[in-house]
Amino acid sequence: MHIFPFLVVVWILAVGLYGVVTSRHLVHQIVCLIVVQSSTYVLLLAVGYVTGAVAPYFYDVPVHTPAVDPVVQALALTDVVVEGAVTALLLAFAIQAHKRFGTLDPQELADLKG
Amino acid sequence: MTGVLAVHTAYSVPVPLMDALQITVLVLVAAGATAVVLTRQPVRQVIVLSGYGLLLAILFMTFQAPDVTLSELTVGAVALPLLLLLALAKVRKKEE
Amino acid sequence: MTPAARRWAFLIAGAGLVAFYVWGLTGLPGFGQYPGPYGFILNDVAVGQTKATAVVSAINFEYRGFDTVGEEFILFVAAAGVSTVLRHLRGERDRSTLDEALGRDALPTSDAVRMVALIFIGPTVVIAWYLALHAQTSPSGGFQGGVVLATAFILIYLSGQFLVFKRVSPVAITDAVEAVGAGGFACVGLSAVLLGLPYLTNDLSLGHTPGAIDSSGTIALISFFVGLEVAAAFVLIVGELLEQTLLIRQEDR
Amino acid sequence: MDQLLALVVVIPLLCAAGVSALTPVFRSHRRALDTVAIAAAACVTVLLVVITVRTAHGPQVYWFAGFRPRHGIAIGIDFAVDPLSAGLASLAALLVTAAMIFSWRYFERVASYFHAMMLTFLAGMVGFCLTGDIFDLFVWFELMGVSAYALTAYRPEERAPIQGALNFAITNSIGAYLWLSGIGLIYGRTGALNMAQIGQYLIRHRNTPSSLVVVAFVLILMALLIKSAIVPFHFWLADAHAVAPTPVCVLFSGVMVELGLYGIARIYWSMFGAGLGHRTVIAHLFLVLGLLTAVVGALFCFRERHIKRLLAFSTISHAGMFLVGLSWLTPLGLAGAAVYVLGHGLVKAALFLCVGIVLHRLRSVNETWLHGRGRRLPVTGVVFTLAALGLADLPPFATYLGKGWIEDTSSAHGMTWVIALLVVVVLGAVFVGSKLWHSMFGSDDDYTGTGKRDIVIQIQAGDSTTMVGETLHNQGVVATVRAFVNAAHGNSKINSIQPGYYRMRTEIPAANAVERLADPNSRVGRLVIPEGRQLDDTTDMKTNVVTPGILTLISRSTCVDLDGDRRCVAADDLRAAATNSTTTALSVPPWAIQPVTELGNDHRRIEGLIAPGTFNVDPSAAPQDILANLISAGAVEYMQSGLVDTAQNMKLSPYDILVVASLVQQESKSQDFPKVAQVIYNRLNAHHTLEFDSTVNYPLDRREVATSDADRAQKTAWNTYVSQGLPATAICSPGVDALRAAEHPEPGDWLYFVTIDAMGTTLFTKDYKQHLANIELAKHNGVLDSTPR
Repeated sequence: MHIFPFLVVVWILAVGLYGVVTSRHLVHQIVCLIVVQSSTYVLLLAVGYVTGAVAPYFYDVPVHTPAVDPVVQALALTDVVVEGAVTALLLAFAIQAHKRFGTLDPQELADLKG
Repeated sequence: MTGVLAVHTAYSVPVPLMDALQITVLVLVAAGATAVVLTRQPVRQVIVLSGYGLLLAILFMTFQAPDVTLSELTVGAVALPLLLLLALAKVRKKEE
Repeated sequence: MTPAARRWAFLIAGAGLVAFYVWGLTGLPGFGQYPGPYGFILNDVAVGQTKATAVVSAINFEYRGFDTVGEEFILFVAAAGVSTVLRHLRGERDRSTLDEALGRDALPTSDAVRMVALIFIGPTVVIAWYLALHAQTSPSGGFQGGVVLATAFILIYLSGQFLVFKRVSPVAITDAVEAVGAGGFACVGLSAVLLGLPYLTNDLSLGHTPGAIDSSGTIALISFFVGLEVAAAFVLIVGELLEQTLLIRQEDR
Repeated sequence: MDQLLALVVVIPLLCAAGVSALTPVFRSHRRALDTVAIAAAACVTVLLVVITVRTAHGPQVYWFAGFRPRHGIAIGIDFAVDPLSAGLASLAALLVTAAMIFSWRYFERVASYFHAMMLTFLAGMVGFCLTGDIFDLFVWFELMGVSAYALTAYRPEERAPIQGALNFAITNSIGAYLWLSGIGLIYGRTGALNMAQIGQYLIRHRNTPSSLVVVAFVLILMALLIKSAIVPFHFWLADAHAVAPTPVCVLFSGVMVELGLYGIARIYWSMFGAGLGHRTVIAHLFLVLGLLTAVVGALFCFRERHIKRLLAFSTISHAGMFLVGLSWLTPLGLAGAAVYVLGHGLVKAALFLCVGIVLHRLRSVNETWLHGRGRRLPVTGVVFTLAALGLADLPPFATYLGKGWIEDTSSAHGMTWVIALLVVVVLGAVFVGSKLWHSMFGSDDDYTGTGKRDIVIQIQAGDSTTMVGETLHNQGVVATVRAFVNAAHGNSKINSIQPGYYRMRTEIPAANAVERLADPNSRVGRLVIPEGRQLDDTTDMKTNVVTPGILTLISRSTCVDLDGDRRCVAADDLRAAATNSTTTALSVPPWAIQPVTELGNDHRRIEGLIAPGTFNVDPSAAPQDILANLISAGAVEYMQSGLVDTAQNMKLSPYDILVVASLVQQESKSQDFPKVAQVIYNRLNAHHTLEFDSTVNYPLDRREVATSDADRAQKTAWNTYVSQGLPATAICSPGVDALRAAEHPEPGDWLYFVTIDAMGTTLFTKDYKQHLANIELAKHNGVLDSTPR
């Protein structure tokens, strides 16, 4: 349990990058990019975790109860928004690319760009 | 009453049990990521992605991050797949 | 490079990256051993300083509120970018004139789906605002609320079909709401500057009881604006994509 | 505490939100929009210059929301500003102001989104320069990035920008995620996000595992190297920079790339410098990467013909030089690089703007265009010359000063060979300058010879000569847009070019390209469908003349001869697509779906759905798409003629009217269409069989022939002797007149008609006896070639 969550982080990152590099379909590539980004949430939340601690909400627990790190959670939240924004923009590009080039294969796109 | 979405229940779960839960979900998440990447058929991939989002949400819950869980559910498991499906619908309409 | 060569090049480079990354991760304290101090200090002082019981919201909207300003504008500019990229092009024509003439707008939806969607619109809006307005007390906030609110509009699409969706969320108004959301947040921060305080200083009454609905000053207000911004941006993006999917087609003549 | 520090980010953000909220107002007041944006950018520039001057007395720190550090631990976000960061931010703001002023004339029409995106881009750059927090740095990095992706694709109607933006966005996003991983690592150990505090931590905790620090540093470094297009991460830059609108290029080359390098300096000096160690390794890494980039960029310059790509590669080359300056990790090297960046930013901006002015003038004055135009823009010429000299690092420009410092630092380190390499880069820059001068103010840059290979290009409706030139240039047909426009102005035929598809040849002289466009033989994909044609070929039984059917016409129109290889879409493939594709795939209009489906797998089910007229068919499209496009064009045609509404009034389906029109078309001459239509409706109402020979001949692919009794007894889906009512489908593509007649028949009670003379006089009657008399008359005149009713 010591390092296992971090190994999962590396695995997700590596698998996602593999997908991005080998993808033959833009939408598939964008989804792989989402996977790459998801590794960062897992990393952030894993480094801020404290064994046996509560979530950082002090409504029905007293203020000095040991709680996990709230900062990484705030960072991960920001990260999720960024992910949504970038994905939307990339999808718009993909739709437009399909209209202009008639294909979604990244390699064909590179050949066709003219 | 902390509102409908407060998630403090994990507090009372004994540590070793928590460990076991986290390990299980972590393994599932790793497998989920692999499945997303290896699903090459785009529409099917979006559905797998939605499932992966759900797994991540559960993982974040075990990491005591209910706020991120909620975001991941709304964005990762619902909103993003919706956007992806719309884009695919547009692209497929022309391909047929 | 051929796909096979790419794959091999990646596998070699990737293996190197993985080994390198794992080597770095071995320098972390073990899982569950977060050493602090940043988060621990905030856990200790945030409730007292801001009267918000949800420390994550206090960080997002106050301690690190400036990050969130940037984040809102990332969403803002992404929505603007989607509109720009997908705007009508030469040679494209709206299908809606044809479809309206035929008494059919876009894809028909089954009655069952319509009923369910219709029933869910109300509760969705309520939940959305509940989430957006309880940032300071529970694991929620403008961001989650905003996305859920946008879902309500998608339900309108499912129940009343696309042209109704366009009617209740015309681009100009959605744009304006989005700008008010993002700009409103920036203005709340600016109000502190006008009072001679640093930007984003919480200059409203904090209330006395942590966790009460009127506690925590600007946090709730900012959360409201974030909710507006996120919902509008998302409606705008979904609207553009729907329009692409349902209305625009290419003309060959 | 200096409130100006918050304002320089908040002002552009608020203005961006403002112009977006007031889009409808600004739509009619374009100049007000420009003014607001320019004023905002100029205001930020002034404020930043003031800040820069103030930092001369020492760095300034601004804590947002007033959260000062507690016991040396930051709990909020700060702006930590020194002369370098403030100076660079000023440069960014200055260039944005210049770009906005330039856009005043550059875009003829521009939505307010452009201004909003430029302003958020500015805010992103300023925030990136000033912040003292590693995650905040990431946020502004992303805002800068997302604005830049959107701006790159600002002209989505062209192909290259989309491809460039995609490449740019995906590469930079991966960089951003690596960065975030680096933040995760460093935060997991130090528990801090404030860069100065992390630096302190690393100094105080010498036992921090070096693996973690090294990996975090490298991950963040990679993101910044991608942003600054350092080899091997340079490939995205030329694509993106070459295709973005000129005002945006100014920012990309002038400051965004340099911000990446600034980021490296910032994270090195504020966070890792002291704690990381490995000083010589890092210095050598930077040196090697920098030199490699400088040389690779210069080499690409020699190869490149596209003006903006040329400038982009020159930027890559210079980015390498800046990295060389950084690589000494000393204040003098850094100062040299900073001055160099400032000089380069201004020079490159001037060059891009000159190129933009020339391209712009070309576009707007091409009606009165004359040779020697370069000489007609004397100011541009002078500025351009000066800027090109500056790019070559000649005195008295700041680039000279900056490079001099870098060289001094290098010789101080005993590596004079570095200077030799830098000389190569200077030579490269001189080459860039002369080449630019040559192509913009010198003689035409044009291909010679007979070209390489045949391709098909598309001219869109409404394309100006320049846009045609751009299409040709993008497809590699002509060497420069200008050469084409030049040649076009010497050839009046250019005005007669129609939208459609043309067979062209790559790498041919521009004059040749104009000739080819004007030559009707180059036109491909042009399809003319006459009225009254049916899908299949028909044979006149008397003369044995074969009339080509619509499918054959389509097939012929798709034939293209590419390098001696003749390719066509076969009529049989079209027939197969018509038989087997789904109604959705064929874009069958909803009112025709039922009859089309009922006929089953017979290609004739789409008869009549393709309207007569002139079309452009993409020769490379799939058979099914060709049909779908024609059918949907037909549906629009029919819709516009009011078919659907009329049908509703007549209580008929639109499809029935179409069928009636096709019968009218085949049975009579146009002056009698309205009467014949009325006869059909009358017979239908009286439950008479229609008894039209055309419906017997239709499935037999014959025409103009008296049918035999055997044929008439044959039951087919169309034969109106055997079955009551209308045939299963239309029997041809009816013309506008026939359709109008079917929609608006001439009132009357006739049930019979017969043509009685060679002039086409047709007599209509309700009375069968009268009809028989009319037939006799026709026989007498010898015009009866088909049994009348």
